[in-house]
Amino acid sequence: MRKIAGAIAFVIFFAFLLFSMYELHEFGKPPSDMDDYIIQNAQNETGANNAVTSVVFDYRGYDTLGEATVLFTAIAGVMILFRRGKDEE
Amino acid sequence: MIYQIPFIAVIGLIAVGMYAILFKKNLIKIAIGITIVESGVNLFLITLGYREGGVAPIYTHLPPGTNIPEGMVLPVPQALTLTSIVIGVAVLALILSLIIKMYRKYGTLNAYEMRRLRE
Amino acid sequence: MNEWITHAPILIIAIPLFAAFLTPLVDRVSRRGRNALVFIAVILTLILTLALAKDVFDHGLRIYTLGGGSVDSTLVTLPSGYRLPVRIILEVDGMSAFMVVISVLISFVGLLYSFSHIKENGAGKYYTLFLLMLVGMLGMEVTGDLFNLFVFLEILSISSAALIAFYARGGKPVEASIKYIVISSLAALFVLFAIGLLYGEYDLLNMGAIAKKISLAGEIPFLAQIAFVLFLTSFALKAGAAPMHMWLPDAYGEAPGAISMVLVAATQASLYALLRVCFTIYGAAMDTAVIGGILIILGLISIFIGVTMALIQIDMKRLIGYAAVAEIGYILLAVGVGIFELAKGEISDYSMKALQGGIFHIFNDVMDIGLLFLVVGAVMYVTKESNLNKLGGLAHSMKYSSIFFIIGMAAVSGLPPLNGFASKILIYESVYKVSPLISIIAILASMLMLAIFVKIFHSVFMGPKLTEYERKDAPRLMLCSMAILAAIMIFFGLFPDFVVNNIVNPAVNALVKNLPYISAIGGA
Amino acid sequence: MKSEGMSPIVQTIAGILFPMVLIFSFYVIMHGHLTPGGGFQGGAIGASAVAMLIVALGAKKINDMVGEEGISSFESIGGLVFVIIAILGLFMATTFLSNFLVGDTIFGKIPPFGSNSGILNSGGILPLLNIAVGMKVIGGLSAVVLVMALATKEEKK
Repeated sequence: MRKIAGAIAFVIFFAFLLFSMYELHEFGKPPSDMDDYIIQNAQNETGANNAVTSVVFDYRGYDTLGEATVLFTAIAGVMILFRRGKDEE
Repeated sequence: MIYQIPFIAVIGLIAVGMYAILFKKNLIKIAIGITIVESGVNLFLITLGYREGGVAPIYTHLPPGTNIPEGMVLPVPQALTLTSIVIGVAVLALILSLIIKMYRKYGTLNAYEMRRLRE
Repeated sequence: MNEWITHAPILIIAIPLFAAFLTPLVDRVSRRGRNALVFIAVILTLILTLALAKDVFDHGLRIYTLGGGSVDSTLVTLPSGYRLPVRIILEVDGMSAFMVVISVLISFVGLLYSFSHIKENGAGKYYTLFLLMLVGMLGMEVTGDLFNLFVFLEILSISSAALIAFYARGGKPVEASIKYIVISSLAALFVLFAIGLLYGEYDLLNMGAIAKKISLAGEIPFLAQIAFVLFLTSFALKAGAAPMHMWLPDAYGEAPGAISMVLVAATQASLYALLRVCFTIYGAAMDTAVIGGILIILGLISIFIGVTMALIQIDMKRLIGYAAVAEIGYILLAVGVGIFELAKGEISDYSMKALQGGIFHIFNDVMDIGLLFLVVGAVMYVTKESNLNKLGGLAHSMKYSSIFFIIGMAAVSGLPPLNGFASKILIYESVYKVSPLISIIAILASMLMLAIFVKIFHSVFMGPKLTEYERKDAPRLMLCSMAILAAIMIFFGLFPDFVVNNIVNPAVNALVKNLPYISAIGGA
Repeated sequence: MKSEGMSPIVQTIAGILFPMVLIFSFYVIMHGHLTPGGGFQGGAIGASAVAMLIVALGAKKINDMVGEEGISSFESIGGLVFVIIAILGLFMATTFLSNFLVGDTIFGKIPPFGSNSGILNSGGILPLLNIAVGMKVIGGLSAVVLVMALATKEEKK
C-alpha cells in the first residue's frame, strides 16, 4: 500500500514539474540583461578573455570560495572516516 | 523548432534519479540516483543559459562575424553549473566512503538488512 | 565609523575559513597550537559578530558588495538605463544579525565543550570541520544571494554529515550520517532547481532584486509559485519539521556531544532561510492565509509527533532529538500564526506578538535543547551509557550536571522563571487569538514535555547510588560551557522584555517590513 | 605478483606519461582566463595523473613515498593562498576578493575589446586564483583517491 501511495505522489509531483516547464521561456531565447552586461564588460572590468572564468573568479568569486570550501570539507570528511588510529582496531 | 524538449529531458532525468532513490534498497543505487538527479539539475541550469546558435563567450580567436551579446551563450549558468558539479563530486565522495564503512561493518549493501542486523 | 566595521560582514566568514584551512597544517606540528588557533578564531568571530549585531540593531541594514569598486556599489547600469545587481551582495539586517549571534554563541560553547572530550587522533579534522560548520551557518545567514545560500547550505550539510559519523567504528553513526547526507543533498538539489526556475524567470540571482520584481508584478507568477513550494519543503525538511523529520533523532542521537548542540543551531539556520524566502522574496505578494495555514499545520504536526515519540524513547539523546522536533514545531506554529494574521492587511499587533514569540523562541530553543544535549553528553562521557534503564542515582556523583539538567528541563517545558516561558507565553497569547483549540494543544504538549523530562530526571539522576559508575562529575570545561548557557538562559528568563525590545524586535521588524531590504538593492 | 602494482611495463609507461599529463594539467590551469578551462578542470586532470600512478604503482608504495598527510597539506596550502589573495583584495583595494591587479603592468594588462589572440598576463588576480584552486583540487582529489584505495586494500587482507 505504501508503495502505491508513494508512486501516486511521485507521478503527481513530476506532472506538476513537467507543466511548469511549459511556463518557462522559449528554449533558445532566455532573458539576458545581466549576462549581456557581463559579456560586454568582462574584458575591461576583469581583464580576462574568457567571460565564464571572469564570472567564476571575479563577479561571483565568493561562490567559488564557498565551492573550494565544499571540496575541502568533503575531503576532510573522507579523511576522518578512514583515519587509521590506535582506537581504530 | 525543438519547443521545450531539453527541459522535458531535465524532468525525465530528475524523475529517474528520484525513482532510484525512493524505491531502491541498495545503497549504491541510491548514490547513483543522487548523481542522476544532480546531473538533471545541472542540465537544467545549462539549458537555461543556451541562446539560439550561440558561441561560447570566449574572446580568444572568436570566430569573426559573431555579434557580441546576441551571438554568445550566457556565462552565468555555466559558472553555477561548475560549482554544482564540484558539489556533486564532494557529496558523492562522502556518500561512497560512508557506504564503504557500512559494507565493512555489516557485509551487506541492502538498507533493510542493515536494520535487521543492527537489532 | 571606524573602517573595520564596514568589512565586518565578510570578516566573520573569512576568519574562521582562514583558520579552517590552517588547522590541518598546524595540527601536524603541535596539538596545543591547533587548539589555540581554533579558539582564537572563534573568539575573534564572536567579538566581530557582537560588534556587527550591535551596529545593525542600532543603524539598521548593512550591505557589502564583494569584488566591486566600493563596498556599496551594488548596482550596474545597462546601456538601456536598466540597473541591476551583478555581483554577490551580503546583506545583514536585523534578522540575519540575530541568527548570526545565535550561531557564533552556540559554536563557542560547543568548542569549549569539545576541548574537554575530543582526544582521539582524528581531532585535527574534527576541529577543521567544526570551523567549517560555523562558516556554513554564518555564510547562509549573511548572504543576500540565492545561489550563495545554496553553496553554504551544502557546506553546512557536508560538514555536519562528516561530524555525525565521527565515531566511525560503530555502525549506527555511519548509518545516521548516510541518512542525513542523502536527505540533505536531495533537499539542496531541489533548492538549486528552484533557484534555476527563478533565474530562468527573472535572470536575477539577488534576493532583493527578485523580491522587487515579484512585488512590482503584484501576484506571484506560476513558476515562482512552484519555486516557492520547493523552497518551503526543502528548508522545512532541513529545519526538521514534522513529516520530514526522520533523519533528526538519528543524527542528534549518534553525533558527538557538542555536535548535537551545534546541529540544533544548524537547523535554525535552515529555518532562517525559510523565513527569509517567505518574508523577503515572497513577502509582499504571497497569499498569507494559505502560507500561514501550511506553517500552522506543520507546526502542530511537529509538536504532536515530537512529544508523543519522545514519550516512548529509551535512548536519552534520541529523546531530546524528538523534543527538538517539538520545539521547532512551536516556532513554526508562531510564525504561521504571524503570517496568518498578516492576511488582514495592516500588521496587527497579534501578528507582531506571534512573530516576536516565534523568533525569541528560536534563541531559547537552541539554548535549552543545547544545554540538555551537553548534560546528556556529560552523562555519556562519565558512564559510557545512554540507555535510560541502565542508568540511575547519578545525582550523588554528578551534582552540577543534575542542576544544569533541572535548568534545561524547566526551560524546555516553559516553566516561569526561565527563558522558555518568556517566549512560549507570547506564542500562547497570539495563538489563542487565532483559535483557542490550537493554543490549548500547545500548552498540553508543553506539560507532556515536562512529564517526560521529569521521568528522565528521576530514572537517571535520582534513585539509589549505583556502585559501578565511579564517583566523578564531568570535566571542568564541560561544566563551564554548561554554566555559560545556563547563565544566559536565566538572564533571558528574568529580563524578557529587555531582550525582546532590543534584540528580537529589530529582527521581527526586519522580516515584516522588508522594504528596506529590497530598496537597499535598488534597481528598476 | 610481488608488489601489488601492475606489471612492470605498465609501471614504466605510467612513469613516462605522468609528467606529460601534469604539464597538460598546468597548461589548462594557467590558461584558464584565456581558453575554456581553469582551476577546477585543470586540477581534475592533475588528479587523474596521480590516480594513474596510484593504480599503476599500487596505493601502498605511493603512501610510503608521500603520505596522504603530505598530499592533503598541499590542498590546505592552495586554500590558504586563495583566502590570502581574497583578503589582500580587502586591504589593498576596497572590498574582499576585488581584482586589485587589473590595469597593473605585470599581471593586469587589459586586452582590447573583441576577438584577440589572448594575452597571458591579462587577468589580474584571476590567474593567481586559478593556480590556487588548481593546487587545491589536485591535492584534494588525489588525497581522496589514495585514501579510498588504501581503505579498500586493507579490507581484502
